[in-house]
Amino acid sequence: MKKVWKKITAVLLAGAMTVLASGCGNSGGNASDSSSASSDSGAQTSDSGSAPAAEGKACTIGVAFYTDTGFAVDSTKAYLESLSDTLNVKFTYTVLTQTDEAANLTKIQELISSNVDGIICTMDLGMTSIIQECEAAGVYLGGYLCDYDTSFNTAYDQVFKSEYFVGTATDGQNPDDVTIGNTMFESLMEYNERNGDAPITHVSMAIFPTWAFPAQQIGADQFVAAVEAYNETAETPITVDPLNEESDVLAFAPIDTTYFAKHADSQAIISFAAGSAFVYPTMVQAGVDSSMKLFTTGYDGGEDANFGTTGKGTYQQTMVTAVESVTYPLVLLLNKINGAEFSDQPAEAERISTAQYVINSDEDMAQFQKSCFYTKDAANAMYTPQDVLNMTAYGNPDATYADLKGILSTMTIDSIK
Amino acid sequence: MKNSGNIIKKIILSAVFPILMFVVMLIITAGNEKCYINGKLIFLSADLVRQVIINSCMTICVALAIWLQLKNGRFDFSGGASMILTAIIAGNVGLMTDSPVVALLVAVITGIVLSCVTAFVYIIGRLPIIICTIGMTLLYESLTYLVSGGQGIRIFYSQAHTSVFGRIPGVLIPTVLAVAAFVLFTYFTAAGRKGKVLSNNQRAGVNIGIDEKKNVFVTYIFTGIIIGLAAIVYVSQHEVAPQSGLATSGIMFSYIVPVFMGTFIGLASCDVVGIAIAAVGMEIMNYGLNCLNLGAGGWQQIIMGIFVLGFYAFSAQTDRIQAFMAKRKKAAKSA
Amino acid sequence: MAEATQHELVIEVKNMCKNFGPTRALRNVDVSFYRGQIRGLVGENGSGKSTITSIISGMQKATSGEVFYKGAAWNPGSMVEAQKAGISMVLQEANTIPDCTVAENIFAGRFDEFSRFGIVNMKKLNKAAQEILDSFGISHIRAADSINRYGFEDRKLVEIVRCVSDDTEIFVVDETTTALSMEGRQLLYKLIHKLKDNDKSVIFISHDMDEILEQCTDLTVLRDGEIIGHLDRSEMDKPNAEQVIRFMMVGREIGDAYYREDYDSSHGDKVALELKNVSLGEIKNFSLKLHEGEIIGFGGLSGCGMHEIGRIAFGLEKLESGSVERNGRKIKGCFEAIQSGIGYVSKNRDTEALILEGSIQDNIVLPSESELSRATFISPKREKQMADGEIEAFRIKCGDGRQWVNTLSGGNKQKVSFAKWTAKGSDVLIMDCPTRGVDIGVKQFMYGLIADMKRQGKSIILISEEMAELIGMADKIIIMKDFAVTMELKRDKDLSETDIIEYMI
Amino acid sequence: MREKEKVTPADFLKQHVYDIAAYAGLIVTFILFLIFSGSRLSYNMATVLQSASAYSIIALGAVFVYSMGYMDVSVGQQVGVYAILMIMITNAMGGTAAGVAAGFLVILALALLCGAFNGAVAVWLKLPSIVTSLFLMFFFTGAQLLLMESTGTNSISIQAVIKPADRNMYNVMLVLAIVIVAVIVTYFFKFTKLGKYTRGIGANEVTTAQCGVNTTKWKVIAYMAFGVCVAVGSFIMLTRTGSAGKGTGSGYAMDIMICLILGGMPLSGGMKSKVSSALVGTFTYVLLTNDLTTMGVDLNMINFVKAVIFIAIIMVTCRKKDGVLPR
Repeated sequence: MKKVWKKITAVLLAGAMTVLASGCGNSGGNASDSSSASSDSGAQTSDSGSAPAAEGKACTIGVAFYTDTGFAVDSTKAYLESLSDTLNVKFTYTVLTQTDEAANLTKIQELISSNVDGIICTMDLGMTSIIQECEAAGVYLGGYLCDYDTSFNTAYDQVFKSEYFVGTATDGQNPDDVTIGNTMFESLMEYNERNGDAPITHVSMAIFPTWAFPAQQIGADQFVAAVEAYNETAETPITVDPLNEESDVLAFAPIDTTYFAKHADSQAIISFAAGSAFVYPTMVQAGVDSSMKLFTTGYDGGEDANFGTTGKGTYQQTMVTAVESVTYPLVLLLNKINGAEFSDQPAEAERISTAQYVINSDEDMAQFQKSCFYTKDAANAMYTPQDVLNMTAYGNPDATYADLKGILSTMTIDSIK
Repeated sequence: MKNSGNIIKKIILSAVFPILMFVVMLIITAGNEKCYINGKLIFLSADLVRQVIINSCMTICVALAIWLQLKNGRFDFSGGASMILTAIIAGNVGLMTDSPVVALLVAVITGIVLSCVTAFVYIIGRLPIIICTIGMTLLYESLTYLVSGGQGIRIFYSQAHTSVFGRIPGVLIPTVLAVAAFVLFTYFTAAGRKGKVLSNNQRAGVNIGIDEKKNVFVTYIFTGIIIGLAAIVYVSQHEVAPQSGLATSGIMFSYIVPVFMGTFIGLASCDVVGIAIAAVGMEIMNYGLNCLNLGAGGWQQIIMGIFVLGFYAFSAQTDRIQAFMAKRKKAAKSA
Repeated sequence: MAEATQHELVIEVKNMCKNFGPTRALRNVDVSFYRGQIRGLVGENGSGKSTITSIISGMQKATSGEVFYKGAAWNPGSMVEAQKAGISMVLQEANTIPDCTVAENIFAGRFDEFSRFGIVNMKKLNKAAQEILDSFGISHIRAADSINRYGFEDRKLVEIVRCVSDDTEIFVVDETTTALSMEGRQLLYKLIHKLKDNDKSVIFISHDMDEILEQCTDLTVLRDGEIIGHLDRSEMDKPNAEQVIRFMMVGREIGDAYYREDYDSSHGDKVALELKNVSLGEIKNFSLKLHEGEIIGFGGLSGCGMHEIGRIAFGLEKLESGSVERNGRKIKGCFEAIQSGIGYVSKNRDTEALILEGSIQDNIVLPSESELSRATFISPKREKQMADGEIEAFRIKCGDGRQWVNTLSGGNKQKVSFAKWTAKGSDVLIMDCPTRGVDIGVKQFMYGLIADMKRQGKSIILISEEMAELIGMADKIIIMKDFAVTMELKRDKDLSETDIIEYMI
Repeated sequence: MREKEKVTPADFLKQHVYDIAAYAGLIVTFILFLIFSGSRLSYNMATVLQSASAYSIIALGAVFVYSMGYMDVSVGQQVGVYAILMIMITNAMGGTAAGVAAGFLVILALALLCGAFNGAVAVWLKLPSIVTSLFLMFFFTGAQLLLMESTGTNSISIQAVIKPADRNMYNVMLVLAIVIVAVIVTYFFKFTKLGKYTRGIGANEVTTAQCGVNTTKWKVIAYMAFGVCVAVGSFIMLTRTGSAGKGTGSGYAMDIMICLILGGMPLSGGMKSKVSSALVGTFTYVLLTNDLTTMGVDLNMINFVKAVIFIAIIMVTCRKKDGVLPR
């Protein structure tokens, strides 16, 4: 008998633990009284006719990340939390899968269930059904770090024309205006200028499959075109190994060591695919990390140890999207929630390319290390909470959509404070 | 004299598998134009040796950890999760102290601690081992989000001075240690002998006077050592992200094929040798597939699946084959 | 009550009771064991002999009562504890560890004695093991060899070697001799006499009356969990000792409605089951005709091939040549066997015959599901009716049909494995050791049932290690040795066990 | 002779502790669900229903396999491939209803084939059935990748309407689907030879075979029954999003195992297997995940809390009292 009760107590204890743990989560996340705030907002969202207060109503915004860890996630969280008090917003987070629509739909449904008024979603997978959910529940959706290319091309009417979709800030690889190929070429040129005695004359490339990142193939073509244009006049022409469909297209697995045999003469890898996770490890394993250079995108942490002239100097370029670009969907969501609108608000939602931190020298790296992205400290952010409030239509009657769009193009390496 | 002849015969028999693999892959790659760069066959390069050694070492460490438990009658699901969690902890400590040796020590200690926790829950809970270790896998995976701020460990492997145990010749140190720990435990310690007794007749073993709980603990300590060593190799070769949803079992499963093959190949000699040889053979195959650009993606999975099934199906027929051979021998004798 | 007073008391059992669920295995038993004695424990299966020894040696706990060992209260937690304190037991079942060496088998619990810093010195271990083997006079067993190389008998010897050491105070031999040949038995006899001479105590359990009378110095008889009486050597030497003991064991003259009363070995003419020139492994060209209403008994030592015959007749083995036929239909598997009305009560009751982790009902209806099924639907009501009918008919002691089989006593378990086939209505029953580990009441019930079946024209193959059972029940007894038939005996009033034994050994 | 024993409440608790634990888990998660869903309760109920629908249907089918003491690790990849194939076939046939039907028939046939493979090949080759399912897992992982590569996108959508436009209608449809499958599975598991034999195989395969059961045949049938549920479950899952990708279905095999364990299904199979474990376990699992999100538990903590609860529940439901440690 005693044993039986013991067992039952164990189950109840487990239940109690759940409650306790959730308490921890809340207190850790946000100091403001969340329960009253969220229940208020649920009631208020519907009557959008009432006059908005300058600081906006209390509301909750769910943020769905594409991965659960990493610099981008942590610094975005840090930045958003710093905005929480001023904007009167509580943020809750969830993680989406990168390959499973149904799982993502469930995650978004759970977010909606937890009484969010808006969602920032960093993935474009299962979006048609997700937007239907948002429409049904009266929840607004914005994008960040994602080009929503699938939706843009195959479900424009359902997604971009939906009144619940506010638009997305892409991570600089918007297929409409690809610049990454030129950026890579410029970084290569800069490197060769700095290292006139040993310039890079032979490079190879790596990209993710076109179906996932169409911009990368375009970028690669752009890069090849730029090199060809350069070679017409250059004394030391640069050879580019053409993209091998099999070995150079990474199916979201690290490149293979045979890559180096297949590109035996290559001195540098121009990786449009995320290099620190998919290219660099293999370089270290094959022992070519000091003899070859890597030009790539993204920052996972630790790249600075071998960047430029530091360490083995493998990394010569990387590109990062500023976390502050999250203000684009955030401001648009807050406008909707508060029933305000810019005077120049476009009729349909847009996808806007964010300018990138292009880091291709020691100085750039030093500058980057001061950014909100790197330090995960909102005190280093380019825009303060008050700045963000001033971007909204309800917080600042003079604010315009054009200004908001303009802000995205300011987020370059030079603008880091 | 007869004995030494036997050993040589056994070694040759065991070595047949990788040699066969090498020849098969050589023929396939040589016949495929994709595998030539400037007229040179990429399969036959120094890189082959290096890659095969590095990857085999990794495989051997994990396979031994799995096999040690299997051999003692337990299928430990949590090995992968312990390894990943150990890797993250050891990698971070190693990074902080800037010392791979410290990382190695921390890995071994963490491996032992985690294994002991698993053993403790198993013994206290008296749970069926698979269910128990599924639970522990979930727990350890969840902890990967709680240590080092959920960042995992990324740059340990990518710094030449910290990742010495991931490359030649450093990788040989943990591998040799793991093999030594395995051999010491199975063939020399009292606990290993007792474990063998228990795995063959659990109840009789307990009745005779073996303290099963103590034995489980000791076995887990040795497993922990090997898991720690596997973890240091792993973290020296890979970036390790936090895991969830029993994904670590997938990481572990990817090393399980050599275990089964190894024990079969090992019939000709002994299990450690079998596992090592199976690992080498598998890595030769993998390298060949990479040369053919089949090393990743859909085809690799399908080839792997067919390979597993084929090998298993073959090894499951050994009794039939033996019976057939015996019959033939008999027939030959009588004739 | 004649006690040898000159011997020192070593272990004393007082007022002990043991219940297995509803079965009372021991009822207020008082018994004492002395140094320098070989005390035989005799009684029918289920009389409580093994229960006493298993409680003394730590295998299980008594429900109530006390044990005093060397004057102190004795309550061992495990066999290990008992063995360390000097009480060793050799069990009936095989208890060696496969895939290990002989030396490992002998020292499995004592590796630490041969270890330094946890490292075992295998050389020393093997040497010590060989020395012990030599000292027992079984040098043909090599310590470093794998146990798998040795047969059942040698393994049993290894077990004995494992149990007995210098510290052994009490040595329990629980029906071990049935597994041993004459040679092995002689070794064991020598050993227990040596122990006796060294002032140790031996408890000897056996069904072989001759053996008991020859080897034991004292005797205790049990029946239905109670001590019926004690005999000392002088009483055992009396000419009518055997009859006296048997009477004490059974409680009445044997033959009274215990076995079949009739000596009519007639049977139907129709062949119910036929084995035609069957060969499998060691069994070559075996043929058998079982007629309707006939009981054929198979006897022999374990390992003589009679159990295999049972399996073959039920279609469980893939034959090398020959065939099993019933009503002209070839039986190639147990599915066909069951369809044609054959049932099989396996000797491995707990592993083959029953689903222990299942209810009585589950077990009884399992072979009959096809009959119960109406357009895929199996009515729970009809299932219950069938099960309850059998429970009633067999008088299975249980709460209801939902009770799990592993909570039943041995006899009731055996009833369930019978009931499966009566529920199915099988006409041919193959029974392999049907009364093994079954108490006397159930045994009697079973014999009655078998006799009834014969009267109903059902055919039975009765494979048994108990000769009395064969003599008492079978119309024809086939004795096997080394996978071949050595003798066929017709049912006869004057048939005695000694007549049979000579063909078995 | 029959003695009816009196059942005290203590005995009752003792006998049913596993069920009680499983149901207690469901009730606790449900209460938390009611508390934390707040104003969007009805919406959230639909959420739980939708995410549990595919799981519960597949878990119901898995009862047949788990009751034999086997498991199937290939289920996730099967679901993925079936969803993709279904879309491809439907789209190739112009997104018509006939296309949907044809697609479903094809995946049903495939699922049955896989069931037969798991059941029969394992027996023929004398392999543990985990190996054949491991093979199928590898095979379907590869097939899923190759199929998606052939489409050149990371997500393909079905061009037919397979989901009622009205949300309530859809929810009713899901409830109906779960109920119908549950009723059918219960019928076959409790009242026909199939369930009796699979439980028998799980409890003691030798005994069951010696009772005249052709175990190979029934293993194949059990796996095929599971296959039917996988096909239906895949279709239900597809109705939610109307699209599928490389990761569709990933993790299903493990999730379903966890669901069944939470519902009190013994992994060793046998007579204790129950259909209710599938439903209780699935809803406990889905509700728990839902609770943790609506409660705003820190992302990094969610898995930890789940793991602790899982261990607590198995400590109660799976504890073995035996002289030796269970394996």
